[in-house]
Amino acid sequence: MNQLAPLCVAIPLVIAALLTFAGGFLSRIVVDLIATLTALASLVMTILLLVHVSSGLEVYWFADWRVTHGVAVGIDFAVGPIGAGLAAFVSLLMVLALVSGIRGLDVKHPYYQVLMLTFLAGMVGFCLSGDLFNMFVLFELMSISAVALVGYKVQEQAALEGGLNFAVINTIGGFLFLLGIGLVYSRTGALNLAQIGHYLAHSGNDRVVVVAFALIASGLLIKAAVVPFHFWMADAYAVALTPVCLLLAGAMSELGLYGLGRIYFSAFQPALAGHTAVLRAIFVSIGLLTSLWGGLMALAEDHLKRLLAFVTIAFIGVFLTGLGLLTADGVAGTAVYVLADGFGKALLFACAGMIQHRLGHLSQSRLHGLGRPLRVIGALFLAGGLLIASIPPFGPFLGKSMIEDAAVKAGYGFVPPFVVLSSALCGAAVLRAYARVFLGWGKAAEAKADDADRDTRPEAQDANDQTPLLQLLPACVLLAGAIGVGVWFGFADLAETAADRFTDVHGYMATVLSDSPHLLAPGHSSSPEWFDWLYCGAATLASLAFAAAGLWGRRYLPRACQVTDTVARALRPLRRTHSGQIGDYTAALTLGVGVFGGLLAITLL
Amino acid sequence: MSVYPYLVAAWLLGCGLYGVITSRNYIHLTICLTVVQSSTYVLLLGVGYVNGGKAPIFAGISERSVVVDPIVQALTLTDIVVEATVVALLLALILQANKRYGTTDPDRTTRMHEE
Amino acid sequence: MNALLIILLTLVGAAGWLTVTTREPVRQAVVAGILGLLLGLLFFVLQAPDVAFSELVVGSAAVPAMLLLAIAKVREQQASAARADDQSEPPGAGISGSQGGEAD
Amino acid sequence: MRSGHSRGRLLTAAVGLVLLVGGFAWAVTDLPGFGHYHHRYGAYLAQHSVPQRAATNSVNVITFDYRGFDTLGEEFILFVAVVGVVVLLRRIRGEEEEGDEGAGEEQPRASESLRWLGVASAAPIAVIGGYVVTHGQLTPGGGFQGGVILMAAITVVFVAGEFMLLLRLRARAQLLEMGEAVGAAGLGVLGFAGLIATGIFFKNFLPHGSRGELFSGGFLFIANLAVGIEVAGAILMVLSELLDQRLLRRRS
Repeated sequence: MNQLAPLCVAIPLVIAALLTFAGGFLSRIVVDLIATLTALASLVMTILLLVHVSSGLEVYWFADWRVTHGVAVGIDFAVGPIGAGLAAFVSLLMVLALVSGIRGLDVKHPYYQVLMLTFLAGMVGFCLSGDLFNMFVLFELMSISAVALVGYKVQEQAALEGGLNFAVINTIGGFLFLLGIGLVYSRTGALNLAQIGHYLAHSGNDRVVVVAFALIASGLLIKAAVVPFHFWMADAYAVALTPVCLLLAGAMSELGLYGLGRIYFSAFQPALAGHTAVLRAIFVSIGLLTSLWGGLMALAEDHLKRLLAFVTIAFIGVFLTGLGLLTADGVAGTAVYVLADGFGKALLFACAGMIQHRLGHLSQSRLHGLGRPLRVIGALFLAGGLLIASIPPFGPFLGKSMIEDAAVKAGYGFVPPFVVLSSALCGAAVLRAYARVFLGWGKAAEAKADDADRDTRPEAQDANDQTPLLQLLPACVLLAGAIGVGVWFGFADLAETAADRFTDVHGYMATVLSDSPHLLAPGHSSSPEWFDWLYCGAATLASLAFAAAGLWGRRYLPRACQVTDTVARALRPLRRTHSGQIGDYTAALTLGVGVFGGLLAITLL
Repeated sequence: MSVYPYLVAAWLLGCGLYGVITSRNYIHLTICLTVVQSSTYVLLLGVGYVNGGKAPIFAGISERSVVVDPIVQALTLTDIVVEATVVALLLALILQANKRYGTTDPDRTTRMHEE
Repeated sequence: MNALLIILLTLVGAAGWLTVTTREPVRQAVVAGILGLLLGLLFFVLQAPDVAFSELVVGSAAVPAMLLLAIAKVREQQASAARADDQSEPPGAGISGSQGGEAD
Repeated sequence: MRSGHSRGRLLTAAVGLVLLVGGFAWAVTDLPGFGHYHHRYGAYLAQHSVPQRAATNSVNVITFDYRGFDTLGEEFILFVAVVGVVVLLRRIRGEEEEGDEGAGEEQPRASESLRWLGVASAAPIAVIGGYVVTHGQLTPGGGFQGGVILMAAITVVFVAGEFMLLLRLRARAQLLEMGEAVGAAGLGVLGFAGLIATGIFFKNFLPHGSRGELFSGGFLFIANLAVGIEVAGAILMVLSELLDQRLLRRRS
């Protein structure tokens, strides 16, 4: 049996504990080094694991408690290519985040590094686990680490409030998840995903199953921050330490969706198989709503990290659209897009961190034109913006075209225009920010202090007129990653095979429960079609056009501006819902879960 | 009557969420979260109860006796640890916020978008 | 389903409501402790002594202790922010917060 | 004081709560009646924990053996929370700690007899805690419950007015934290030991012993001990962090 699966969770945990034990005696740089090496070890192990499982499924039973008399006695890690790939991606981001924090961050060691390592272990474990309750435990491990990391800058009010909102909403999400687990256990008497699936395949669905699915899905969608569960996210992501932002935006939100996919395609799919069309409609509409909402809010936002948080929300919406198609093609597209776009967003957050390091602020109106001397950061930011606008033929383009193809194939021809619109909005928001900050284009707005920016300050004491190489280097790696995913089209085929495995629920059950490997039909290729180039080209051009309109529209197109002003006025109530008040957020969450559960109950029974 | 324990769980869920939504004090809100959490305890343990079952501790009873489900008990134990950690972390955030900004009222936040 | 169980469940439900509607922090922490105690008893009746044990030590001791300490601290912070820091506080308020329900 | 919530929030909440709680209640009424379960998983483990592990408390066996990996995660959640509390309550530049140097002049506030009562009762509580920790595999209890009781023993000493001890403890926060880390690492190391001894992570590698003995159940004893140390350290750490904030302020 391959020992890599438990090790890539256990090693970071034990190292974290040992660092707490001994970290006080070590200097900062040694602790940084140990943490980075640990993350690197996790990266190597997850990559080896990925190579080892290739397109199969590797099951690891902890303490060797296997399936006996049809009962899964222990906890298993069921490692498929998508899970292992996501774990490797998380580890890579963690390595880059830790490296970028070495010089750009004043932190109290060893606590920061300890929290990062436990965060890593929680995320990697969540990707690999095949047990419902174990997923909950690792979900909580990652939430609790993330809360401490988000609230880390205790001298900033926004950080404390962001941390509180994050903690409360995610805790409620965890409880909903747990209530769902209770209902599932009461119905099936099992916690192993494959065993639950096996039971539900025979018993079919009923009220308990549907409500349990609604609760579990809500818990995970809260973590992923889809509308209307997304309010906490902008508050939290805008204030977290930059290296933490890389992970939050690049991976943690996506993990919520991964969890939803994993649980659906192993436990619930057999029971709900007859209702795929309905579920697809529900998930895709939530996804599109989220992507448009995020795009519009990003366009209206002044604070750079908040803007990027809304971009993250918009992309989560697109991911949910892809995953929500509930087909292998959709999953494959989402996998590619998550990877490419994760690199892109992490790159932009890294750039925002460097801007903060050099210029001390994150408000576009305050930074107007101040970025002119920062050529390298500017170039990276521009590249990130273009990637967000899905410029062909790079990573995000490939992922998005695969999602669009899958949507068309599933009979949802209306999806691509919405996705194009959403990327255009996000791209416009980022590119406009680029033009304002780094080129000084557009009218310099009166610098009103944005509340979130009020006590923004550099994250390191010795912030000065140089960008540390250790901050720049990870950003370059991220850029290379985002580009590389798309340049090599063979990646799409790998993703297709992985997605076939991910969605093959019967193969999953057979492998876990009876240990009989399940062979797959060879994967099929899916390189982008001609209309994909068209769509993504349109998205990029529309981004540029929107950005230009935002910059100079008032001067050259006063008539058109009346329209946008009307839209902006209509959006104001929407913006106001982001009040920062936990009561409002919880009320929205309650309504969201209630409506979502109600919809499922009406349509699935 | 046989679903009464689950209805109590539902009731606790509703109570706790109502408290979180209407709270004017972060500490009050934290306690309301523990009420939501107690709903998960009641559900889990209720689900594992067996009529006439004994506690799953075979110290004084025969190995063949009917016992209640031990799994849900192990799950609830984990859940209780989570409660303690969530409360501790939230209180730390609340204390720090109050120390610096002198309020524990969640409605008095800075982020009010009024343009 | 026996009468004891029904009574305890009802009490737990009532204590939950009471905990939420008690808006005065110290009193609320005490009520939360009572809720923890009732849950512990309920778990004993549900044949879960391990869980009951945990709930008693955490829900009705450790968590209320944390809450009372935090409440005392918050009050102190707010009081010292409200008035000048020169006068000393009444003796005894310092440590009693850690003793379950004895705080004022 | 109650008024002031926006009407939108209350309306949203009302509809949401009705749907959510109503939906949940509607679902649970479809569950088989209370007390009428036969879960294969639970039944299997309840029947096999004694013959397979020679321990009488099957909940403890599940917690530390069958589902031991969950417990590893759970212990690290606690561990992270403590690290988080320490981080979030840290003083930042400009807020110098006052009072560490004056530790010696603190006079006990409680009366002499109360103090001694506290110290005297600490010992039996600690004994109970130790018993609960070490007998987890046999009787109700275990590392978690016993750990909290051990913590209580130390707290009793504080409450009785032994400020000296507390302040020294504060000065030795490092020590406490290290103890907690050792407990957390202990469980992980136990997993590794299983890996090295048997080739499988978390697999028991110690003899089972015979039923009812203190050292029965293989490594359950060690696991309970590690968790007991971790929990006692963790909760004490959180309380002393909260308390410490208070004391430093008072003494200034």
